[in-house]
Amino acid sequence: MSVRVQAEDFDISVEIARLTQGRSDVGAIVTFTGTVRGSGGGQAIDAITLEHYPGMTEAELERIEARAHQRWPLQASSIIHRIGRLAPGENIVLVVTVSAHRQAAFEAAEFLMDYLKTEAPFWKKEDIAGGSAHWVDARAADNAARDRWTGKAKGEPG
Amino acid sequence: MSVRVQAEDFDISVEIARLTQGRSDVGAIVTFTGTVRGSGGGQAIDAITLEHYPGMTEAELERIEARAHQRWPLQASSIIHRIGRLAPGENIVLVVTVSAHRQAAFEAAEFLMDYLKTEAPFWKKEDIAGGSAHWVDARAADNAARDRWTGKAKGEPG
Amino acid sequence: MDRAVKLKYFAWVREKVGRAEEDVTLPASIATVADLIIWQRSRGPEYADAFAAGQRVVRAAIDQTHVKPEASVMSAREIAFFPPVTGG
Amino acid sequence: MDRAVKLKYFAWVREKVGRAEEDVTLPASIATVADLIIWQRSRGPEYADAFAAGQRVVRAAIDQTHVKPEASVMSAREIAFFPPVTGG
Repeated sequence: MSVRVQAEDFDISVEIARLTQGRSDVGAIVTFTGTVRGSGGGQAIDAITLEHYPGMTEAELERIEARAHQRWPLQASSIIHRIGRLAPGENIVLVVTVSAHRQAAFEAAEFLMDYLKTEAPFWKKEDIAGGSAHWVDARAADNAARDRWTGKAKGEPG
Repeated sequence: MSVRVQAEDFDISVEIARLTQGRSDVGAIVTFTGTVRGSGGGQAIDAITLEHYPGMTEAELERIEARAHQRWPLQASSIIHRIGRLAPGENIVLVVTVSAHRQAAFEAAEFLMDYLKTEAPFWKKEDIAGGSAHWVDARAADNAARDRWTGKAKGEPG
Repeated sequence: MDRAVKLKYFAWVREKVGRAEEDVTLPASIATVADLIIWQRSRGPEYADAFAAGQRVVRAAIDQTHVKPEASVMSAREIAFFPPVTGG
Repeated sequence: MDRAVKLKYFAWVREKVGRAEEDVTLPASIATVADLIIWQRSRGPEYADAFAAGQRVVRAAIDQTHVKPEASVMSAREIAFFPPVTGG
Protein backbone atom coordinates (compact mmCIF):
# COMPACT_ATOMS: atom_id res chain seq x y z
CA MET A 1 0.00 0.00 0.00
CA SER A 2 1.29 3.44 -0.83
CA VAL A 3 -0.10 6.96 -0.90
CA ARG A 4 1.60 10.07 -2.28
CA VAL A 5 0.55 13.71 -2.64
CA GLN A 6 2.94 15.61 -4.85
CA ALA A 7 3.30 18.48 -7.32
CA GLU A 8 5.36 16.38 -9.75
CA ASP A 9 3.96 14.25 -12.54
CA PHE A 10 4.09 10.44 -12.36
CA ASP A 11 4.93 7.72 -14.87
CA ILE A 12 2.43 4.87 -14.91
CA SER A 13 4.88 2.21 -16.10
CA VAL A 14 7.28 3.13 -13.30
CA GLU A 15 4.53 2.99 -10.69
CA ILE A 16 3.34 -0.41 -11.89
CA ALA A 17 6.91 -1.76 -11.82
CA ARG A 18 7.27 -0.50 -8.25
CA LEU A 19 4.29 -2.64 -7.22
CA THR A 20 4.93 -5.77 -9.24
CA GLN A 21 8.73 -6.13 -9.47
CA GLY A 22 9.94 -9.52 -8.30
CA ARG A 23 6.42 -10.95 -7.84
CA SER A 24 5.13 -13.94 -9.78
CA ASP A 25 1.69 -14.18 -8.16
CA VAL A 26 0.26 -11.18 -10.05
CA GLY A 27 -2.32 -11.77 -12.76
CA ALA A 28 -4.14 -8.45 -13.13
CA ILE A 29 -3.14 -4.79 -12.90
CA VAL A 30 -5.67 -1.99 -13.27
CA THR A 31 -4.74 1.67 -13.45
CA PHE A 32 -6.97 4.71 -13.43
CA THR A 33 -5.55 8.06 -14.50
CA GLY A 34 -7.56 11.25 -14.11
CA THR A 35 -6.50 14.14 -16.33
CA VAL A 36 -7.36 17.84 -16.67
CA ARG A 37 -10.07 18.44 -19.25
CA GLY A 38 -9.77 21.55 -21.39
CA SER A 39 -13.28 22.73 -20.65
CA GLY A 40 -15.78 22.71 -17.80
CA GLY A 41 -19.44 23.64 -18.01
CA GLY A 42 -18.96 24.68 -21.61
CA GLN A 43 -16.14 27.14 -20.85
CA ALA A 44 -12.50 26.78 -21.93
CA ILE A 45 -10.13 26.32 -19.02
CA ASP A 46 -6.58 27.69 -18.79
CA ALA A 47 -5.63 25.53 -15.82
CA ILE A 48 -6.88 24.09 -12.57
CA THR A 49 -5.36 24.56 -9.14
CA LEU A 50 -5.62 21.77 -6.59
CA GLU A 51 -5.57 22.64 -2.90
CA HIS A 52 -5.48 19.99 -0.18
CA TYR A 53 -5.37 19.49 3.58
CA PRO A 54 -1.82 18.32 4.36
CA GLY A 55 -1.83 15.50 6.86
CA MET A 56 -5.52 14.71 6.61
CA THR A 57 -5.22 14.01 2.89
CA GLU A 58 -2.62 11.29 3.39
CA ALA A 59 -4.49 9.87 6.40
CA GLU A 60 -7.77 9.77 4.47
CA LEU A 61 -6.19 8.14 1.40
CA GLU A 62 -4.58 5.51 3.64
CA ARG A 63 -7.93 4.79 5.27
CA ILE A 64 -9.58 4.39 1.86
CA GLU A 65 -6.78 2.13 0.66
CA ALA A 66 -6.94 -0.02 3.82
CA ARG A 67 -10.67 -0.51 3.28
CA ALA A 68 -10.08 -1.67 -0.29
CA HIS A 69 -7.52 -4.20 0.95
CA GLN A 70 -9.99 -5.50 3.55
CA ARG A 71 -12.60 -5.96 0.90
CA TRP A 72 -10.64 -7.43 -2.04
CA PRO A 73 -7.65 -9.79 -2.26
CA LEU A 74 -5.15 -7.16 -3.44
CA GLN A 75 -1.45 -7.87 -3.58
CA ALA A 76 -0.53 -4.20 -3.82
CA SER A 77 -2.00 -0.79 -4.58
CA SER A 78 -0.95 2.80 -4.96
CA ILE A 79 -2.64 6.20 -4.94
CA ILE A 80 -0.85 9.29 -6.23
CA HIS A 81 -2.58 12.68 -6.32
CA ARG A 82 -1.02 15.86 -7.66
CA ILE A 83 -1.49 19.33 -6.16
CA GLY A 84 -0.87 22.84 -7.43
CA ARG A 85 -1.55 24.32 -10.85
CA LEU A 86 -2.16 21.87 -13.72
CA ALA A 87 -2.84 22.58 -17.40
CA PRO A 88 -5.37 20.77 -19.62
CA GLY A 89 -4.08 17.33 -20.57
CA GLU A 90 -1.93 16.98 -17.45
CA ASN A 91 -2.34 14.08 -15.05
CA ILE A 92 -4.19 14.70 -11.77
CA VAL A 93 -4.51 11.34 -10.09
CA LEU A 94 -3.30 7.76 -10.46
CA VAL A 95 -4.75 4.67 -8.82
CA VAL A 96 -3.10 1.27 -9.35
CA THR A 97 -4.48 -2.04 -8.08
CA VAL A 98 -2.71 -5.39 -8.33
CA SER A 99 -4.39 -8.75 -7.80
CA ALA A 100 -4.33 -12.37 -8.96
CA HIS A 101 -7.64 -11.86 -10.80
CA ARG A 102 -9.13 -9.08 -12.86
CA GLN A 103 -12.47 -8.69 -11.08
CA ALA A 104 -10.81 -7.76 -7.77
CA ALA A 105 -8.40 -5.36 -9.47
CA PHE A 106 -11.18 -3.61 -11.42
CA GLU A 107 -13.59 -3.33 -8.50
CA ALA A 108 -10.94 -2.11 -6.07
CA ALA A 109 -9.75 0.58 -8.51
CA GLU A 110 -13.31 1.85 -8.96
CA PHE A 111 -13.87 1.78 -5.19
CA LEU A 112 -10.67 3.75 -4.56
CA MET A 113 -11.66 6.41 -7.09
CA ASP A 114 -15.25 6.66 -5.83
CA TYR A 115 -14.08 7.21 -2.24
CA LEU A 116 -11.18 9.45 -3.21
CA LYS A 117 -13.59 11.69 -5.14
CA THR A 118 -15.95 12.10 -2.19
CA GLU A 119 -13.77 11.82 0.94
CA ALA A 120 -10.18 12.85 0.24
CA PRO A 121 -9.76 16.55 1.12
CA PHE A 122 -8.81 18.06 -2.24
CA TRP A 123 -10.46 21.11 -3.80
CA LYS A 124 -10.26 22.14 -7.41
CA LYS A 125 -10.35 25.70 -8.73
CA GLU A 126 -10.78 26.33 -12.45
CA ASP A 127 -9.10 29.28 -14.18
CA ILE A 128 -11.47 30.15 -16.98
CA ALA A 129 -9.87 31.39 -20.21
CA GLY A 130 -10.17 35.18 -20.06
CA GLY A 131 -9.43 35.69 -16.40
CA SER A 132 -12.13 34.58 -13.96
CA ALA A 133 -11.68 31.64 -11.61
CA HIS A 134 -14.15 29.56 -9.62
CA TRP A 135 -14.19 26.64 -7.24
CA VAL A 136 -15.61 23.47 -8.77
CA ASP A 137 -18.81 22.26 -7.12
CA ALA A 138 -19.07 18.71 -5.80
CA ARG A 139 -21.18 16.43 -7.99
CA ALA A 140 -24.13 14.45 -6.65
CA ALA A 141 -23.17 11.71 -9.14
CA ASP A 142 -19.92 11.18 -7.23
CA ASN A 143 -21.79 10.57 -3.98
CA ALA A 144 -24.11 8.17 -5.77
CA ALA A 145 -21.11 6.30 -7.20
CA ARG A 146 -19.63 5.97 -3.70
CA ASP A 147 -22.91 4.88 -2.14
CA ARG A 148 -23.29 1.89 -4.47
CA TRP A 149 -20.51 0.18 -2.45
CA THR A 150 -22.41 0.49 0.82
CA GLY A 151 -23.51 -2.81 2.32
CA LYS A 152 -22.16 -4.74 -0.64
CA ALA A 153 -19.54 -6.63 1.38
CA LYS A 154 -19.35 -7.84 4.95
CA GLY A 155 -17.91 -5.44 7.50
CA GLU A 156 -17.63 -2.56 5.06
CA PRO A 157 -18.55 0.72 6.82
CA GLY A 158 -19.67 2.32 3.52
CA MET B 1 -9.43 2.31 -32.02
CA SER B 2 -6.45 0.05 -32.38
CA VAL B 3 -5.77 -3.68 -32.13
CA ARG B 4 -2.38 -5.39 -32.14
CA VAL B 5 -1.26 -9.01 -31.81
CA GLN B 6 2.48 -9.25 -31.27
CA ALA B 7 5.29 -11.26 -29.69
CA GLU B 8 6.99 -8.13 -28.28
CA ASP B 9 6.25 -6.60 -24.90
CA PHE B 10 4.45 -3.23 -24.62
CA ASP B 11 4.99 -0.13 -22.49
CA ILE B 12 1.80 1.15 -20.89
CA SER B 13 2.92 4.78 -20.67
CA VAL B 14 3.80 4.77 -24.37
CA GLU B 15 0.45 3.22 -25.30
CA ILE B 16 -1.47 5.79 -23.25
CA ALA B 17 0.49 8.65 -24.83
CA ARG B 18 -0.34 7.26 -28.30
CA LEU B 19 -4.06 7.57 -27.49
CA THR B 20 -4.11 10.88 -25.61
CA GLN B 21 -1.37 13.00 -27.20
CA GLY B 22 -2.65 16.37 -28.34
CA ARG B 23 -6.13 15.89 -26.88
CA SER B 24 -7.58 18.15 -24.18
CA ASP B 25 -11.01 16.51 -23.90
CA VAL B 26 -9.74 13.47 -21.98
CA GLY B 27 -10.64 13.10 -18.32
CA ALA B 28 -10.23 9.40 -17.56
CA ILE B 29 -7.86 6.67 -18.72
CA VAL B 30 -8.23 3.07 -17.55
CA THR B 31 -5.71 0.35 -18.31
CA PHE B 32 -5.92 -3.36 -17.66
CA THR B 33 -2.78 -5.46 -17.85
CA GLY B 34 -2.94 -9.23 -17.63
CA THR B 35 0.29 -10.97 -16.60
CA VAL B 36 1.56 -14.56 -16.40
CA ARG B 37 1.09 -16.02 -12.92
CA GLY B 38 3.80 -18.33 -11.62
CA SER B 39 1.40 -21.10 -10.75
CA GLY B 40 -1.81 -22.66 -12.03
CA GLY B 41 -3.99 -25.15 -10.20
CA GLY B 42 -1.40 -25.37 -7.43
CA GLN B 43 1.48 -26.28 -9.77
CA ALA B 44 4.51 -24.10 -10.51
CA ILE B 45 4.65 -22.92 -14.13
CA ASP B 46 7.83 -22.47 -16.20
CA ALA B 47 6.10 -20.54 -18.97
CA ILE B 48 2.94 -20.29 -21.00
CA THR B 49 2.65 -20.42 -24.77
CA LEU B 50 -0.07 -18.45 -26.49
CA GLU B 51 -1.40 -19.65 -29.83
CA HIS B 52 -3.88 -17.64 -31.89
CA TYR B 53 -5.83 -17.64 -35.15
CA PRO B 54 -4.13 -15.06 -37.38
CA GLY B 55 -6.68 -12.93 -39.17
CA MET B 56 -9.66 -13.96 -37.08
CA THR B 57 -8.00 -12.72 -33.88
CA GLU B 58 -7.61 -9.20 -35.22
CA ALA B 59 -11.10 -9.24 -36.75
CA GLU B 60 -12.66 -10.46 -33.50
CA LEU B 61 -10.80 -7.89 -31.37
CA GLU B 62 -11.92 -5.14 -33.74
CA ARG B 63 -15.53 -6.31 -33.48
CA ILE B 64 -15.31 -6.31 -29.67
CA GLU B 65 -13.75 -2.86 -29.65
CA ALA B 66 -16.38 -1.47 -32.03
CA ARG B 67 -19.13 -2.74 -29.71
CA ALA B 68 -17.53 -0.97 -26.74
CA HIS B 69 -17.44 2.27 -28.73
CA GLN B 70 -21.11 1.88 -29.63
CA ARG B 71 -22.00 1.39 -26.01
CA TRP B 72 -19.84 3.98 -24.20
CA PRO B 73 -18.66 7.50 -25.15
CA LEU B 74 -15.00 6.55 -25.65
CA GLN B 75 -12.52 8.94 -27.21
CA ALA B 76 -9.99 6.20 -27.90
CA SER B 77 -9.09 2.64 -27.00
CA SER B 78 -6.44 0.07 -27.64
CA ILE B 79 -6.07 -3.70 -27.29
CA ILE B 80 -2.66 -5.37 -27.43
CA HIS B 81 -2.30 -9.13 -26.97
CA ARG B 82 1.00 -10.98 -26.97
CA ILE B 83 1.60 -14.41 -28.50
CA GLY B 84 4.34 -17.03 -28.16
CA ARG B 85 6.17 -18.18 -25.06
CA LEU B 86 5.92 -15.97 -21.96
CA ALA B 87 7.52 -16.44 -18.54
CA PRO B 88 5.84 -15.77 -15.17
CA GLY B 89 5.63 -12.05 -14.48
CA GLU B 90 5.53 -11.13 -18.18
CA ASN B 91 2.74 -9.10 -19.70
CA ILE B 92 0.09 -10.94 -21.75
CA VAL B 93 -2.55 -8.39 -22.62
CA LEU B 94 -3.19 -4.65 -22.40
CA VAL B 95 -6.50 -2.87 -22.73
CA VAL B 96 -6.65 0.95 -22.61
CA THR B 97 -9.84 3.00 -22.60
CA VAL B 98 -10.01 6.79 -22.80
CA SER B 99 -13.10 8.85 -22.03
CA ALA B 100 -14.22 12.18 -20.59
CA HIS B 101 -15.55 10.42 -17.48
CA ARG B 102 -14.35 7.54 -15.33
CA GLN B 103 -17.50 5.39 -15.32
CA ALA B 104 -17.39 4.92 -19.09
CA ALA B 105 -13.65 4.20 -19.09
CA PHE B 106 -13.95 1.61 -16.30
CA GLU B 107 -16.99 -0.15 -17.72
CA ALA B 108 -15.62 -0.28 -21.26
CA ALA B 109 -12.29 -1.74 -20.06
CA GLU B 110 -14.10 -4.48 -18.14
CA PHE B 111 -16.34 -5.15 -21.13
CA LEU B 112 -13.36 -5.44 -23.48
CA MET B 113 -11.61 -7.89 -21.15
CA ASP B 114 -14.74 -9.99 -20.57
CA TYR B 115 -15.34 -10.38 -24.31
CA LEU B 116 -11.67 -10.82 -25.15
CA LYS B 117 -11.47 -13.66 -22.62
CA THR B 118 -14.43 -15.51 -24.11
CA GLU B 119 -14.44 -14.65 -27.83
CA ALA B 120 -10.97 -13.75 -29.07
CA PRO B 121 -9.29 -16.87 -30.54
CA PHE B 122 -6.29 -17.30 -28.26
CA TRP B 123 -5.30 -20.54 -26.52
CA LYS B 124 -2.94 -20.87 -23.60
CA LYS B 125 -0.69 -23.85 -22.89
CA GLU B 126 1.07 -24.12 -19.55
CA ASP B 127 4.53 -25.66 -19.23
CA ILE B 128 4.53 -27.18 -15.76
CA ALA B 129 7.83 -27.09 -13.88
CA GLY B 130 9.36 -30.53 -14.37
CA GLY B 131 8.38 -31.09 -17.98
CA SER B 132 4.70 -31.73 -18.65
CA ALA B 133 2.52 -29.27 -20.55
CA HIS B 134 -1.23 -28.89 -20.83
CA TRP B 135 -3.78 -26.69 -22.50
CA VAL B 136 -5.61 -24.41 -20.08
CA ASP B 137 -9.35 -25.09 -19.82
CA ALA B 138 -11.84 -22.29 -20.36
CA ARG B 139 -13.45 -21.03 -17.15
CA ALA B 140 -17.21 -20.86 -16.64
CA ALA B 141 -16.62 -17.72 -14.58
CA ASP B 142 -15.39 -15.94 -17.71
CA ASN B 143 -18.61 -16.74 -19.56
CA ALA B 144 -20.61 -15.51 -16.58
CA ALA B 145 -18.59 -12.26 -16.52
CA ARG B 146 -19.33 -11.72 -20.21
CA ASP B 147 -23.02 -12.53 -19.87
CA ARG B 148 -23.61 -9.81 -17.27
CA TRP B 149 -23.33 -7.27 -20.13
CA THR B 150 -26.14 -8.85 -22.12
CA GLY B 151 -29.24 -6.71 -22.45
CA LYS B 152 -27.72 -4.04 -20.18
CA ALA B 153 -27.69 -1.36 -22.86
CA LYS B 154 -29.83 -0.57 -25.88
CA GLY B 155 -28.88 -2.24 -29.11
CA GLU B 156 -26.15 -4.37 -27.57
CA PRO B 157 -26.15 -7.86 -29.15
CA GLY B 158 -24.61 -9.43 -25.99
CA MET C 1 -13.84 25.54 30.89
CA ASP C 2 -12.56 27.41 27.81
CA ARG C 3 -10.50 25.37 25.33
CA ALA C 4 -7.73 26.35 22.92
CA VAL C 5 -8.12 24.85 19.44
CA LYS C 6 -6.62 25.41 16.03
CA LEU C 7 -9.15 26.22 13.30
CA LYS C 8 -8.24 25.57 9.65
CA TYR C 9 -10.01 26.74 6.50
CA PHE C 10 -9.74 25.45 2.94
CA ALA C 11 -10.84 26.44 -0.58
CA TRP C 12 -13.63 29.06 -0.68
CA VAL C 13 -14.12 28.89 3.09
CA ARG C 14 -10.48 29.99 3.44
CA GLU C 15 -10.96 32.74 0.87
CA LYS C 16 -14.11 34.10 2.56
CA VAL C 17 -12.67 33.98 6.08
CA GLY C 18 -9.48 35.56 4.78
CA ARG C 19 -7.06 33.25 6.54
CA ALA C 20 -5.88 29.63 6.34
CA GLU C 21 -5.78 28.98 10.08
CA GLU C 22 -6.06 30.58 13.50
CA ASP C 23 -5.82 29.66 17.17
CA VAL C 24 -8.98 30.39 19.14
CA THR C 25 -10.37 29.79 22.60
CA LEU C 26 -13.82 28.22 22.43
CA PRO C 27 -16.45 29.34 24.93
CA ALA C 28 -17.51 26.53 27.27
CA SER C 29 -21.02 26.63 25.81
CA ILE C 30 -19.84 25.14 22.50
CA ALA C 31 -20.34 21.38 22.59
CA THR C 32 -20.72 20.34 18.94
CA VAL C 33 -19.57 21.28 15.45
CA ALA C 34 -23.04 22.77 14.85
CA ASP C 35 -22.61 25.01 17.94
CA LEU C 36 -19.20 26.07 16.65
CA ILE C 37 -20.59 27.01 13.24
CA ILE C 38 -23.25 29.23 14.88
CA TRP C 39 -20.53 30.87 16.96
CA GLN C 40 -18.37 31.43 13.88
CA ARG C 41 -21.20 33.38 12.22
CA SER C 42 -21.08 35.87 15.09
CA ARG C 43 -17.39 36.65 14.66
CA GLY C 44 -17.70 39.18 11.84
CA PRO C 45 -19.09 39.66 8.33
CA GLU C 46 -16.42 37.48 6.67
CA TYR C 47 -17.30 34.59 9.00
CA ALA C 48 -21.01 35.25 8.60
CA ASP C 49 -20.48 34.97 4.84
CA ALA C 50 -18.34 31.82 4.96
CA PHE C 51 -20.63 30.03 7.41
CA ALA C 52 -23.97 31.34 6.10
CA ALA C 53 -26.77 28.79 6.32
CA GLY C 54 -27.45 27.99 2.69
CA GLN C 55 -27.00 25.49 -0.04
CA ARG C 56 -23.19 25.56 -0.03
CA VAL C 57 -22.85 23.76 3.27
CA VAL C 58 -19.49 23.85 4.99
CA ARG C 59 -18.10 20.44 6.03
CA ALA C 60 -15.93 19.83 9.06
CA ALA C 61 -13.11 17.56 10.22
CA ILE C 62 -11.89 17.11 13.78
CA ASP C 63 -8.26 16.12 14.16
CA GLN C 64 -8.16 15.20 10.46
CA THR C 65 -11.22 12.95 10.37
CA HIS C 66 -14.53 13.88 8.70
CA VAL C 67 -17.29 14.58 11.24
CA LYS C 68 -20.99 15.39 11.17
CA PRO C 69 -22.48 18.62 12.66
CA GLU C 70 -23.55 16.77 15.81
CA ALA C 71 -19.98 15.60 16.58
CA SER C 72 -18.54 16.73 19.91
CA VAL C 73 -15.72 19.26 19.85
CA MET C 74 -14.91 18.65 23.54
CA SER C 75 -11.53 16.97 23.00
CA ALA C 76 -10.70 18.50 19.60
CA ARG C 77 -7.28 20.03 19.02
CA GLU C 78 -7.68 20.89 15.31
CA ILE C 79 -10.99 21.63 13.63
CA ALA C 80 -11.10 22.23 9.88
CA PHE C 81 -13.88 23.74 7.75
CA PHE C 82 -14.12 23.28 4.02
CA PRO C 83 -16.50 22.81 1.07
CA PRO C 84 -17.47 19.32 -0.16
CA VAL C 85 -14.31 17.84 -1.64
CA THR C 86 -13.63 17.91 -5.40
CA GLY C 87 -10.38 16.04 -6.02
CA GLY C 88 -9.66 13.24 -8.43
CA MET D 1 -22.12 -30.44 -55.75
CA ASP D 2 -18.86 -31.05 -53.89
CA ARG D 3 -17.16 -27.99 -52.41
CA ALA D 4 -13.49 -27.20 -51.78
CA VAL D 5 -12.84 -25.62 -48.36
CA LYS D 6 -9.83 -24.98 -46.18
CA LEU D 7 -10.02 -26.53 -42.71
CA LYS D 8 -7.95 -25.07 -39.88
CA TYR D 9 -7.19 -26.53 -36.46
CA PHE D 10 -5.92 -24.83 -33.31
CA ALA D 11 -4.58 -25.77 -29.87
CA TRP D 12 -5.34 -29.36 -28.81
CA VAL D 13 -7.57 -29.93 -31.83
CA ARG D 14 -4.53 -29.20 -34.01
CA GLU D 15 -2.35 -31.49 -31.90
CA LYS D 16 -4.84 -34.39 -32.06
CA VAL D 17 -5.52 -34.05 -35.79
CA GLY D 18 -1.79 -33.73 -36.39
CA ARG D 19 -1.93 -30.78 -38.75
CA ALA D 20 -2.67 -27.06 -38.66
CA GLU D 21 -4.69 -26.91 -41.88
CA GLU D 22 -5.76 -28.86 -44.93
CA ASP D 23 -7.75 -28.41 -48.12
CA VAL D 24 -10.68 -30.82 -48.43
CA THR D 25 -13.64 -31.38 -50.69
CA LEU D 26 -16.86 -31.65 -48.72
CA PRO D 27 -19.47 -34.22 -49.80
CA ALA D 28 -22.70 -32.55 -50.95
CA SER D 29 -24.55 -34.13 -48.02
CA ILE D 30 -22.81 -31.86 -45.49
CA ALA D 31 -25.03 -28.85 -44.84
CA THR D 32 -24.06 -27.67 -41.35
CA VAL D 33 -21.11 -27.51 -38.99
CA ALA D 34 -22.68 -30.38 -37.03
CA ASP D 35 -22.76 -32.49 -40.21
CA LEU D 36 -19.12 -31.64 -40.86
CA ILE D 37 -18.08 -32.70 -37.35
CA ILE D 38 -19.78 -36.07 -37.80
CA TRP D 39 -17.97 -36.48 -41.15
CA GLN D 40 -14.64 -35.55 -39.55
CA ARG D 41 -15.03 -38.38 -37.02
CA SER D 42 -15.12 -40.83 -39.91
CA ARG D 43 -11.81 -39.68 -41.38
CA GLY D 44 -9.50 -41.70 -39.13
CA PRO D 45 -8.62 -42.33 -35.49
CA GLU D 46 -6.87 -38.96 -35.03
CA TYR D 47 -10.02 -37.16 -36.25
CA ALA D 48 -12.25 -39.47 -34.21
CA ASP D 49 -10.22 -38.49 -31.14
CA ALA D 50 -10.19 -34.75 -31.84
CA PHE D 51 -13.90 -34.59 -32.66
CA ALA D 52 -15.13 -37.15 -30.11
CA ALA D 53 -18.52 -36.29 -28.65
CA GLY D 54 -17.68 -35.52 -25.05
CA GLN D 55 -17.19 -32.77 -22.53
CA ARG D 56 -14.35 -31.04 -24.39
CA VAL D 57 -16.54 -29.66 -27.13
CA VAL D 58 -14.86 -28.36 -30.25
CA ARG D 59 -15.95 -24.87 -31.35
CA ALA D 60 -16.07 -23.67 -34.94
CA ALA D 61 -15.63 -20.51 -36.98
CA ILE D 62 -16.63 -19.97 -40.61
CA ASP D 63 -14.60 -17.43 -42.53
CA GLN D 64 -13.20 -16.11 -39.25
CA THR D 65 -16.50 -15.63 -37.43
CA HIS D 66 -17.71 -17.80 -34.53
CA VAL D 67 -20.62 -20.04 -35.50
CA LYS D 68 -22.94 -22.52 -33.80
CA PRO D 69 -23.21 -26.22 -34.81
CA GLU D 70 -26.39 -25.52 -36.81
CA ALA D 71 -24.66 -22.90 -39.00
CA SER D 72 -24.65 -23.61 -42.72
CA VAL D 73 -21.32 -24.46 -44.38
CA MET D 74 -22.76 -23.98 -47.86
CA SER D 75 -20.82 -20.85 -48.78
CA ALA D 76 -17.86 -21.35 -46.44
CA ARG D 77 -14.32 -20.97 -47.75
CA GLU D 78 -12.46 -21.44 -44.46
CA ILE D 79 -13.73 -23.46 -41.52
CA ALA D 80 -11.76 -23.57 -38.27
CA PHE D 81 -12.07 -25.93 -35.31
CA PHE D 82 -10.68 -25.17 -31.87
CA PRO D 83 -11.29 -25.52 -28.12
CA PRO D 84 -13.07 -22.81 -26.12
CA VAL D 85 -10.73 -19.80 -26.13
CA THR D 86 -8.42 -19.06 -23.19
CA GLY D 87 -6.60 -15.81 -23.94
CA GLY D 88 -6.22 -12.70 -21.84
